[in-house]
Amino acid sequence: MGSNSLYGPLDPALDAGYTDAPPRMGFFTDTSVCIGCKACEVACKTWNAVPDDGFDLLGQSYDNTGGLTANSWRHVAFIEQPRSSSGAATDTPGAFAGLPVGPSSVPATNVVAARSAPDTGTSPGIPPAVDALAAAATAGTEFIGAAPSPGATGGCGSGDTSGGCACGGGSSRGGASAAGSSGGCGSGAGASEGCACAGGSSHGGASGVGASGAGAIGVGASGSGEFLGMPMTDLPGRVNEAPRSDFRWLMMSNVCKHCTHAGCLDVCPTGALFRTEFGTVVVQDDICNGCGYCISGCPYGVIDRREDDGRAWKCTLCYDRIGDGLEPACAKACPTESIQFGELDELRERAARRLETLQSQGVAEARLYGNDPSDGVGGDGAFFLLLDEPEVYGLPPDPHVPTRDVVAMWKRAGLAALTMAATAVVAFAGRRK
Amino acid sequence: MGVKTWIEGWPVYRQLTGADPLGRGAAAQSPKSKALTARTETADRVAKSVCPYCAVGCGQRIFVKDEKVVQIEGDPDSPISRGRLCPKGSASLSLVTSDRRQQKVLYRRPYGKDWEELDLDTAMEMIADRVLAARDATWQDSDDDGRPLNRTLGISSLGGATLDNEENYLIKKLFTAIGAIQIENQARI
Amino acid sequence: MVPEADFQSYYGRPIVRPPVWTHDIAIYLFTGGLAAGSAMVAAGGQATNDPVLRVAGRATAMGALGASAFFLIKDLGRPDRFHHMLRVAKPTSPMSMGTWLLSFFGGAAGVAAAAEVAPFLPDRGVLGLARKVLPPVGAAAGYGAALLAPGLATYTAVLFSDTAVPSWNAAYPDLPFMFAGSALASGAGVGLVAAPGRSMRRMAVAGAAVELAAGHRVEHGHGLLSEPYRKGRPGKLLRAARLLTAVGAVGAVVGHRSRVVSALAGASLLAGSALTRFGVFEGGVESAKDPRYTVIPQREGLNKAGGVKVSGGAAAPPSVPGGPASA
Amino acid sequence: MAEAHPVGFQWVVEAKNRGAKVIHVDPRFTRTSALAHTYLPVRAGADIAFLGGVINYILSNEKDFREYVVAYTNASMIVSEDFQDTEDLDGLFSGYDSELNTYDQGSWQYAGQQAEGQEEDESHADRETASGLEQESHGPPIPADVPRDPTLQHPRCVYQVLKRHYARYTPEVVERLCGVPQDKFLEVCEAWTANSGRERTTALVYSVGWTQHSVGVQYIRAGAIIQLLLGNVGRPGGGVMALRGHASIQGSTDIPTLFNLLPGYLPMPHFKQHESFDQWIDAIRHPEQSGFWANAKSYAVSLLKSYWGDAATEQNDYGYGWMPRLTGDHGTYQQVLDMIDGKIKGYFLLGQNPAVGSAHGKAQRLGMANLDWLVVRDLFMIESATFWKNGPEIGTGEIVPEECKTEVFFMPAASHAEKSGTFTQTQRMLQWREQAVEPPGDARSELWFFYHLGRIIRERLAGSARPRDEGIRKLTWDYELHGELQEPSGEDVLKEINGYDLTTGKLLSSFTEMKPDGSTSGGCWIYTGVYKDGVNQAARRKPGREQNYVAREWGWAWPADRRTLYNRASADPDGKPWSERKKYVWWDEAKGEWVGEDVPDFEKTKPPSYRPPEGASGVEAISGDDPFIMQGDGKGWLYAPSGLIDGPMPTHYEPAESMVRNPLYGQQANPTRKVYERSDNLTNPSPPELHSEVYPFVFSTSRLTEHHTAGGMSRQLAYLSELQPEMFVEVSPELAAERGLEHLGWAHIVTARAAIEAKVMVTDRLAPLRIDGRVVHQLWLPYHWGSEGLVTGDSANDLIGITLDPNVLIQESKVGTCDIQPGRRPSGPELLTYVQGYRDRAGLTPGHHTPIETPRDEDGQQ
Repeated sequence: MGSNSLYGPLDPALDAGYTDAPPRMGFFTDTSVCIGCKACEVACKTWNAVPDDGFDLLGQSYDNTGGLTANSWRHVAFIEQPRSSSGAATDTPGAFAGLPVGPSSVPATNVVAARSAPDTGTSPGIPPAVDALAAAATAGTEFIGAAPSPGATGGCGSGDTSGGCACGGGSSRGGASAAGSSGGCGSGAGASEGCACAGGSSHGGASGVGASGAGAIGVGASGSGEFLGMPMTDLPGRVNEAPRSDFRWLMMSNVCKHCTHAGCLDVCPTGALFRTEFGTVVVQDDICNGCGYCISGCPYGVIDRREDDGRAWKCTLCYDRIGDGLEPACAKACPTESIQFGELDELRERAARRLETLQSQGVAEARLYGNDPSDGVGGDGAFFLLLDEPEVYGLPPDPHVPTRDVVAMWKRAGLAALTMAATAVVAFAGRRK
Repeated sequence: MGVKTWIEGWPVYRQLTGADPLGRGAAAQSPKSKALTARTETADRVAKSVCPYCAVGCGQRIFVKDEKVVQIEGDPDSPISRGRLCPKGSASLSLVTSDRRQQKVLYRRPYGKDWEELDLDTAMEMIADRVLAARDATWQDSDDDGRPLNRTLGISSLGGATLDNEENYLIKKLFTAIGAIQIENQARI
Repeated sequence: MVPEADFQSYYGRPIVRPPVWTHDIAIYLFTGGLAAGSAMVAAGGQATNDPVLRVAGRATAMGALGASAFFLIKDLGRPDRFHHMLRVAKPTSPMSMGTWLLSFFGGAAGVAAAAEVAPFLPDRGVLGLARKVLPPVGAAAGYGAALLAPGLATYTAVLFSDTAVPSWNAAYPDLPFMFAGSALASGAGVGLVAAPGRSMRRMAVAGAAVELAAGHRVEHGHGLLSEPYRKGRPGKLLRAARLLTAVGAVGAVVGHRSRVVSALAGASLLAGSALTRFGVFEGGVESAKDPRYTVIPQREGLNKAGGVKVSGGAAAPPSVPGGPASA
Repeated sequence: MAEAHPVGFQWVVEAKNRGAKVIHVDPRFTRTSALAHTYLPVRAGADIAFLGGVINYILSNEKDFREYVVAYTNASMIVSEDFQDTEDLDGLFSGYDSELNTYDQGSWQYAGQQAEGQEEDESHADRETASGLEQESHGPPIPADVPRDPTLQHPRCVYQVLKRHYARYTPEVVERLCGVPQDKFLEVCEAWTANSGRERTTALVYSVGWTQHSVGVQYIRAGAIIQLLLGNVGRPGGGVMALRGHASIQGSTDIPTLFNLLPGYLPMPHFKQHESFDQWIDAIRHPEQSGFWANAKSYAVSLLKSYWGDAATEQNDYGYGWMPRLTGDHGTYQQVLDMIDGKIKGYFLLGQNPAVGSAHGKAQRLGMANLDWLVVRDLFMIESATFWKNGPEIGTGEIVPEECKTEVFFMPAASHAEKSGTFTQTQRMLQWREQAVEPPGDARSELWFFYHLGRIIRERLAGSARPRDEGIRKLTWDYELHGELQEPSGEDVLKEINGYDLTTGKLLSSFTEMKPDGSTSGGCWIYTGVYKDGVNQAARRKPGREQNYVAREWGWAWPADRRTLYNRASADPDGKPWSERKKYVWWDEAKGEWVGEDVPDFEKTKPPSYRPPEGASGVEAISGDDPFIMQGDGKGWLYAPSGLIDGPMPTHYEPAESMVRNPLYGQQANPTRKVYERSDNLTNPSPPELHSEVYPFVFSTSRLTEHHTAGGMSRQLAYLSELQPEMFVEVSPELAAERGLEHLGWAHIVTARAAIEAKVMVTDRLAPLRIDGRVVHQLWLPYHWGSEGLVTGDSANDLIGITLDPNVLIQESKVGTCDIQPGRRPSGPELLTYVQGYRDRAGLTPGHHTPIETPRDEDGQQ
């Protein structure tokens, strides 16, 4: 019998009463080779007869699924970023360097996309952002927070009111080399002012957009404040006005994490959610009564309820397939082996090697997510190699299973109950008719 | 079902007596879950096939149960695709089994406003009639200088890139024999 | 001032899912608390030989419990499978524990309520036997229910806390007290309406005090994660709840001579208790809808831990300026 | 590649993981770019400028693989002194005929061979019949014996001619024309050349959008020249790889459903050029020529024997007299225009959806609306079957159901799972598919449909005495039938394609066994061997992991199961591998034969030292160090003295629609492009014509991973439709700002043909370019949408007009000019008025004429 631990490293199958359990199985999703083809989504749906999630154009780059729902057990996230990795192995630095471009549209399009509300046929499904502005931050650090730290996004940041601008010669990458290049900088004094650039073949912010119409039908120069005719006015004040140069397109196939300590499973009152002998977490559709507790129990926002049938659904890690020695449908279909299925221990070793390789190639942002058995959920059965912060992909940066504190919670509840009882006794004390 | 079986089937009982006191694993498993098996394993037969979408030529395995296709997935043996499929290839099962597929011959008569159903054999006879009539109406034996033409320009055909070689062969053979030369396919597009 | 996005997210969409539950669950929480409070009032009435309190308490407990069960089942995706709740008994699942608790409490409260029918039964026959047996059994059941009542009132706090909903989870040390106080206050509210008296005034004041004190900690003690309880609709609801509870408590004391004022105070307490549940419910929902409440506290935790727990990214410091609850 | 061929892309990822550098050049940043090391945005339609720049880099820096180039290419051949380059003639080669807009190719020939070249009327006929396609399996005719200068110093040797031709394609010019910054361009040149040579090879992969240009064939030629110069042809890891887009589009060219070809790239008889059987045979084999083409008569006669069996005899020229004859262009676009003109009565659509998938959607639909009858065979209801009901012209009033006479038969088709047969994939590999289940309802295979249609027709004509019916009556049409549905046996047909020795009844094992005397049959000579040893070789399924990387025991590739063509080039002239690392096929002196990983694409026992005797022809004339055995001279052609309508060397011409004046030459666009000048096929003006600013932006179209072609197999499926649910247009932030386009808002796009609407996707993945001193905006559209299916939308192909490449008659649909405006397009008849308004402003009046040869007096040389 296992330790029935609620937290920390653990063999979950053993803990769940499988005395003779096979090795724990899981996914390692290596986003550095994901091509965003969505074969995983389709293969999963085909095998598991998952309904469609609606036909909504979301404007989230090429992501029209929106997220994991009861009707999408794999979800490919697409993130367009006007920046480059530190290493050249995973993206194309300077993709637009030297072209007559203005600033990035990513913050503005993100804001628009964040407001789209798909009808996924599930509940809660994919709610629109309550704070669309926050969506702009997906773009990366240039668009958020305080003035860029020196050397990071560089350029000649003009300080506190409207953020910096940077321009450089033809091949400068972003603004990074601007200070040393021939490009001059104006100081953006106000939000509607851009900056001027001299030299190189790049285009400055202020003149950039309007001037690009040269030779075509002339349209007046539009200041960055009204950029795109889109709700740029909504945007955080500190939008990088530098002409875009670097670009990368992150893609990542998200899935249920099959946590070692699974919030959904722990809180399920019917036992519909259960731990399999492979250490995976599965909802039993013949048991689930749709109480919805699991939905709030999941620190990753994975599990969801179908509106038409009232039950909760999520990735089963193809329990029926792996029971027969097959690999899950998504991993089998994945053309580039971005999704790898196997024994978790082996996958963790493989992932460590892959991380080492990438880092030796200079991809400093590469990091593993969910592979650490000492994290808040005891490690994920499905873990990832990411190229940016987890939250950029819609993953919580440091999740913990709510049940971690359930003993303390019961204790507090017990204390409160005692207080309540005592109060009642006191209230009635000394009164007897 | 005896009371004993019934009691033993109650997960709470299994929690109390088994190795899963918290009821999160073995104790909570339903009989249905326990009996799950992949439908590919129970298929009557497997056909080795090739994906019908692009020209990469990924291998597919088509699983058949009770004369119905129950699953299509990549063929791991294929040196081209190694068992993998793209989203389109992965959607092949619904391509084949979709209830949106047309299964009846439909006919729109001249100036008609809607489809009508038509018997397959009748349709074949009608098409043969029309081919022969069009051919006769537009037949060219020779040009003005007496050079043979042996053809009709009254019939056209477009398609073939999604078809089998054997099919293209018969199409070209038949049309050539009846003198129809305006045979084209996606390779021109 | 232009607001700042001080964290990153995926198109601003929630990371954890907002609860699928509707307001039924808030009502369920209130009625559960009410049932608990009323059962205690009933037991108090029993113990102090106050039949009005006893009857009112038992009746309300039974009624509230029925409503509670109704709303719980109504909120299920598959109500026909309600009984699956009794398939397992999982201490990790407050809903499982709660269902068992609710079942036992329901049995006890049901018997206690049924005992009130005894005087109206015929003297003979089976029913006559019942007429004789019921009162003592009902008394035992009434005490039993009262014994279970504090659990019933507070487990719902664990129900909320044992989730990934950021503001519920963070508030776990205080929510049980808030709910316990609220349950007491609502029970006292029933008592004040039915049979105002010293014990009910005491209970009202004590309940309200516990509720308000714990509520204050919920609304202020958890940094950024207390914010959703103060902003927007949840903020309004909780402010109203606070006011009603306070008014109820004061009214109970000040208006003890007036039956009407006492009743109004009771009603005010009941309303306050209900609004508390609605406010807490909605506060949690809001915290789940906005990814900032998931990301920023977790980031802070990571930063405090001195780096990135996400392994391998040592070279990449968190790109979010560690601005805490600055927004 | 990652976009449209994701599973193929696994090999790129694998190569990348092993250290390969991946470079992606595309007008827009795609999913392929996302995984590339280097991405270069370019202007659509300027590819030859880019590739020419690479050629110039190679030649001016002498980065070519000299040993390979001298031995295996025609670099050393001396070109006729009459030849004049585009450099001399401002964008035209010598021999241009301004009347026919085509070339007398005499001056393009090698020295001393001038008489061999095609004259302009022949070239004209070749253009009309897209005869360039015949060269899929073999080179154009050329004599073997030409003067050479192995030092490559002779001013008229191909190497020097090439060098002069491309001297102007400097990095500055590339930047000016393509918008690619010079440093990035040079990075590509350096990477490409550094990774080629003895030890390394570089693969060039293109998607067949390259073919959809008015200079499409020359795009691919330009790529091939680079690969030849760098020694990347016939070697592992090299090549020019076409990513074709349909399951058997290669097969449907090999065994063509094309008007101008017969199986195995034999030409359809032309009424003038091939009036007699002997003329036809000689036109194919060129009696004095070297190479395998010399055996053409065996292939041709075997085909006729497969068609007409015993009725094909030496006396009746094996039935040649029954063959129909071409008189000119009978291509799909000519057909459509003929439909509009009422010349065509009936039309079969076989798994093809021209209303969405072909250029100029409106012309397609109006053509179909003017037929007597139309047969549509498909899996799902497609736009081409419902144009009379809900096509866009219903809204505009151009098609009125009550007035549309076309009789339509919708015949449900069997899916790939419901029939057995072979697909030929993009690497020429045939793979046999087993039938899984019977087709549902009335659904039938094409094999069934055409067999039974043929059966009925033959029954009707059985008693006919008319000469015109003789060919159909004598046709061999007796295939094994199976099952309740009476499905013809695909194996039986494949055997007929493979061919038999008619004296023994045995299946042939190789096309070398074919005879010119009628004693063998074979329906497609290049497929002979697919039934080698009586075994269906295409059905071979030895798992890849149990074989080496060539995996020869999986499927079967034509010709003769060779997986890499011209693989003799993987060894040096002496037959030794160029390097251990790139070892593939080599001469084993001890065994006295060619050995290696693949089937040698060479006579197995012909030693490297073999030199043909004086006066040899045919196979005998192929030297032991001539790897390109299908070419008349055994050489890879850097310079094409014949076979191409539009010039011996790729030259940058602007697309037929461009807002840029060709900065290199006075000649604006391809001077031999095929045009159909009619009021229903207008072309947007390009400089030096006036008003090109009315359509000021460049657009390109292509596929999304999530959809397939015209959507018939994807927009009907929920699992694909949900992934890309709406028609959209991608624009750069800069263009969005200029036109006031909002992300997720509506926009409409206008050309001289149509206006369509789409949702706007503003994305950094597109960027304006600086072209010749001005900013050029490009926008991009997927072309998958139409009016049927789960998700519907306007069709991008409606925007495109019909202008064709002269060599193969494929339309220019990957680049055009347009305007884009915010908001939805007008609907109803107002849409026509709206489009007309643009035409009026662009000066596209009824009498408008776009000169093919650019008048030089207006603009002169720039």
